[in-house]
Amino acid sequence: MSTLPHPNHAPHAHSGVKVSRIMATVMLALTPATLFGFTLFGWPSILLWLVTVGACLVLEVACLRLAGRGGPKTLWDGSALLAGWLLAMTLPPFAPWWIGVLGAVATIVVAKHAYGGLGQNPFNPAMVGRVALLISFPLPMTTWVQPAPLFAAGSPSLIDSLHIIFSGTAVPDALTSATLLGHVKTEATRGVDALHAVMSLGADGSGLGWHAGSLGETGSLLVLAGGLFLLARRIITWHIPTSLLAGLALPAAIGHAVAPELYLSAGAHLTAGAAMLGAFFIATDLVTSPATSAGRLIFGFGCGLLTWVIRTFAGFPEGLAFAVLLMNAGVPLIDRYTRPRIYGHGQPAKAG
Amino acid sequence: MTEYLLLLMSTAVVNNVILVKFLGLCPFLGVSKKIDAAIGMGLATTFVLTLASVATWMLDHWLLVPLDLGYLRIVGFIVVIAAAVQFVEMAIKKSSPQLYQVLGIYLPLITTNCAVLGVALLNVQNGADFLHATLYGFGSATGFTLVLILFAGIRERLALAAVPKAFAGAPISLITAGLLSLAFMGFSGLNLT
Amino acid sequence: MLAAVTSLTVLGAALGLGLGIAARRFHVEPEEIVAELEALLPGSQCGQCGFPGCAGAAQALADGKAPVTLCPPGGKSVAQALAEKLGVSADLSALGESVPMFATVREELCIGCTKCFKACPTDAIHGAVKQIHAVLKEACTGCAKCVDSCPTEAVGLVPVPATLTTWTWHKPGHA
Amino acid sequence: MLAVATLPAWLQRSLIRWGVHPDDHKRPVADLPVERLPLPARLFLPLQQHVGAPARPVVKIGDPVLKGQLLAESAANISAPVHASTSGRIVDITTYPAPHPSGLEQPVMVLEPDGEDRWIDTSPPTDPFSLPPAEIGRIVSAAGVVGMGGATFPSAVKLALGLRVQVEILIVNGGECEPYLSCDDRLMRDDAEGVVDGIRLALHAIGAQEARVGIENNKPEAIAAMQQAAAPFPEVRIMPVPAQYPMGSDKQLIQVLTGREVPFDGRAADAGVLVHNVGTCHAIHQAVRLGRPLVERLVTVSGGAVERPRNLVAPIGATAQDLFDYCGGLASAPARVIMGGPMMGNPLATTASPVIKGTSGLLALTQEEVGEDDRAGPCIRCASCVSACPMNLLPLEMAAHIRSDDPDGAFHLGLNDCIGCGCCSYVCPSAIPLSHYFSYAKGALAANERSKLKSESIKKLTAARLERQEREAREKAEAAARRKAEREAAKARAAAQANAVTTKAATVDANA
Repeated sequence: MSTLPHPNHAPHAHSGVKVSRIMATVMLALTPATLFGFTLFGWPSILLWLVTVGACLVLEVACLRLAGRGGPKTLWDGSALLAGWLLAMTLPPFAPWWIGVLGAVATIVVAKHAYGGLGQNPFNPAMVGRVALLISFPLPMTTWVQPAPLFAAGSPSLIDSLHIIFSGTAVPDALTSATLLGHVKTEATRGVDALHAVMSLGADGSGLGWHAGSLGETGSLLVLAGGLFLLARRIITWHIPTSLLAGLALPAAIGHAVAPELYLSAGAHLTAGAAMLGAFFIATDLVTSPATSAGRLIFGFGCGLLTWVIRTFAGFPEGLAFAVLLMNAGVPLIDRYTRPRIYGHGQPAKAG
Repeated sequence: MTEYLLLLMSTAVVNNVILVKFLGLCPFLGVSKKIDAAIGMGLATTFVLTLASVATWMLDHWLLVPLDLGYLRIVGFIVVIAAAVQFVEMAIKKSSPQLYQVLGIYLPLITTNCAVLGVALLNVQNGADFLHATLYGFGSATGFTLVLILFAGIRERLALAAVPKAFAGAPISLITAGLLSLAFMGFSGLNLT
Repeated sequence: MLAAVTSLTVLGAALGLGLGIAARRFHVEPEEIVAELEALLPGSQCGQCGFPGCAGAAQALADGKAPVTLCPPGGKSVAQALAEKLGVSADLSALGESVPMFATVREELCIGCTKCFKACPTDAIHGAVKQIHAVLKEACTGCAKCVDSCPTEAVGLVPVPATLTTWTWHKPGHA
Repeated sequence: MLAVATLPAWLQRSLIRWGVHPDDHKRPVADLPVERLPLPARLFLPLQQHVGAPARPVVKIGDPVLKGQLLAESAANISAPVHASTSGRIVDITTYPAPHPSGLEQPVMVLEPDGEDRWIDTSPPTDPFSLPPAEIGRIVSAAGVVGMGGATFPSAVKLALGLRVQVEILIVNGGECEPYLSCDDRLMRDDAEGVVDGIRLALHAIGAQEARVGIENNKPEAIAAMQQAAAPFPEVRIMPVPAQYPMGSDKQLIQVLTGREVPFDGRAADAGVLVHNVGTCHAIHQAVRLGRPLVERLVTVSGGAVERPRNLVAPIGATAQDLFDYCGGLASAPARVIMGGPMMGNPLATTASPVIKGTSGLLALTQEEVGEDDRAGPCIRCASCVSACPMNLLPLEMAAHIRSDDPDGAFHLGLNDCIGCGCCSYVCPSAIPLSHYFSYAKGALAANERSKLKSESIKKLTAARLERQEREAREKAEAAARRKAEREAAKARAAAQANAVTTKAATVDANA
């Protein structure tokens, strides 16, 4: 006869899936697109990525210490690393170092730890970081460069790159360029219609990524592949990516069919900007998206639609970050009004 | 027609009364703890704001302007708005005790809701005609309601979150309001023409 | 000047008249909140809250002079019900994890004086003069009135022991 | 709605949108032959092994008893009798640790076996199908049969209900979806005829036309044996269902086999069905055909810490320690010892607790099997729990309310619909003990309910006391008034007499 340890409640088994494993899988899925971006934009992009991710990790440790939860386990759940990574994927690759650091402050300190850390934040941390930067520092946040591959002639060397990122040396004029969406927007203000604007940029199969943009923008196809990998591993469900892309493509297709000189085609919208990154990696952020399937469909569609509206009509060339934040704000409401019907009930449970 | 729709969109979203004009912040922070209360408050405010826009427009155009009493505008508007709110409160108390219980002490708050007076004064400033003034009031109120309900949803969730002590309560609500405002800046420069 | 005074006066008078009429038309009887509150209280008139009986406590609650956590025998459930009725958020942490208690009589000390018997607001103590008293667990609210009345300190409060039917899991993380 | 089990197998899996797939750990134990536990030195028979009122003892300390003899009788409408698991002597009626996580004690009878294992005289009916249905129920009731899947609801009460409300379909639960457990599997393989006979008797007892036996498709041998045994009886349909936890939960099995849902405020009978476990059907067969009450059962003894895991036939009242000892003892210190399966089973406070009628398994699990005992992390709202929940609840929201001391909020989200299957905790990547939260909140709400009931009854008592005091005061006042009145009357009489005297005198005076 033996007396047993303090009773634990059932179940006495676990699937083995852990937060750190989920985060690691997402990072694995992000790797190909990131590496592609690195080769495309060379040393400056690598340095900026390192600065951004590093700042996020340092701030995460500091915040956890302040909150008295400084155990190694909470740091290595990987959420800070992933948030920093996603933020870095949306920055102009030649942006100065302080962009990365300030973005990390907004992401980790304001958007995440002010709310109590992992799981408590209503807004997507990486997108808070990006939007805060975009509004505060419009110029460096919209200075894009042409692809300047590692080791190619004319690309900045490691030393040049250190200067660009850390001592504010201006990006060589020869390298600056515009993204597709930014170009169309500026041309529209000069009275050039969308069709000609696209042609003047010489968009040559932009899906392949050989054009100006952020790391996440140029590697759209690889981001898509990474997203499909996440779907296959059941880290994310199909609802948000599908509905987001539909919400973006449907109005774009209709607009383009009605007035091609005013509206970009659906294909351009889907491959340009952060559409793919947003659909598979940002809007699908578990913490800030709805918990129900129906809610996820509404959320994704709203993100896509608002992205199209902001891209097309508002002052900013890229609206995905705003769209995601706007829909984040609606998540509690969406969750509340899409509660599934409980077994044995005629109607969903009454609001609590 | 399109013009009026655009006016509605613009007042509700682009120039949101709370997040862009920073009017009506007291009910925004005061009545946003529960979604149900926020919905009630939003509806009541919508009603009062529309009514007040109409009433103040009439007061301004039919009394103050003809008699050249522009300097009495603020006093006159406050009187009319206060009376309208009192009236609405009594009517709700009688017709819907449940709604009255939900809104409770918040109904009188509408009287001091600066959004109501602010919108009425903005109407004068913009030189709006009757229909524009009405739509401006209604659109602003819709934007107020939208943001109030969104904010209430987030706050209901925050009530269950492990917010650090230093940020719990008002601080985190203000940070959230700031982030919400940041998100709404995406609409800035929205030009539907 | 005259125009301004006149117009504001007329405006004020007209609106005031309108409101006056509306107040008549929409008149609502004030709710019988005190009676409703009293119905929620245990009604044992034990006086532990410091007010004269449950009616006094209800009056104090309605006047906002007492917190909803005023009733020790009522515990959490009564506090919650009161908070709901009054539309306030109850700070239940003030109550703490008060365990339900009941009175017991230590037979070796009891002299059968019937003082506790008379003090009990719920007739939970049984017995007779010069007999040892016993406590009916089901009827005891743990109000402690009997404890104070006993001349030999034979009456004490003990926590209600858990049984297989009343045992529940503890809150996770609060073992 | 659609009965998923009637569709082709390949469709079934994709149509079931709830549940989880834990490693089933059923083999090799399920393939080993059943062994019989030798009689232990003492048996501890709890008076309450069922839902309802505890049984009332009918024997005294020191009485000799035979196997199957009635020890304690059913004490209420919902109750069940307890019988002697072997022949011997009652040596004590006392309290003893219950098979319950609290380790609290409960009343038991202690039986010392004499080793002869001699049955009491039994007289089973020759043709039970000629008996009226209610009579079958009476036999089952007298045999002390309760739900053997773990619910332990008195079976006869269910049969009577089924007869009363015209149930159409008898659902027989052979799901056995809990990992490790294989006692029902073994029972169906070893005595399919007995199980099918029990099913037919139950059908007769409730007057239903059809029985559907749901068996998870990870038990092909059991399915084959049952199909063979049921072949002559078209009213008994064997229906393989996908192996998906919690398929063995009543509500889910009903949904899969019939497409019906049990209403949240009702019982299975309200959906026109009745559910019995295969073990219960076997017990009904034993009670009716052989006249044997429920005194022993099949128990799966398994888990990584058990030296020689296997299925045992154990007498009710043998201790968990007896069973582990027979299985070679515990190889290593177990992380948890569980009665039932790993998903829903209760941890035992001590291995001294006895096997009762609802004990399907005894598991001694190692830390490796249980998974790391991580401290719970924060919820990342991944909603894995939402997609796993077979009741369509939002476990993450419910737990958040409970954590913030708002069990009522969880109640409004459907806490009472939670069947406690543990799927949410099983999948949670942050290791949040969701089921534990729900058990805690259900307990807290029940305690609230109890205290409300108590305060209501106390209110009545107080009112009665006040009334009594008033009455006493009134009576006292009345008595006082009466006395006063009497005094007054007396005084008046006296005065009248005096008056009369004076009057007389006056008259006399006048006359004079």
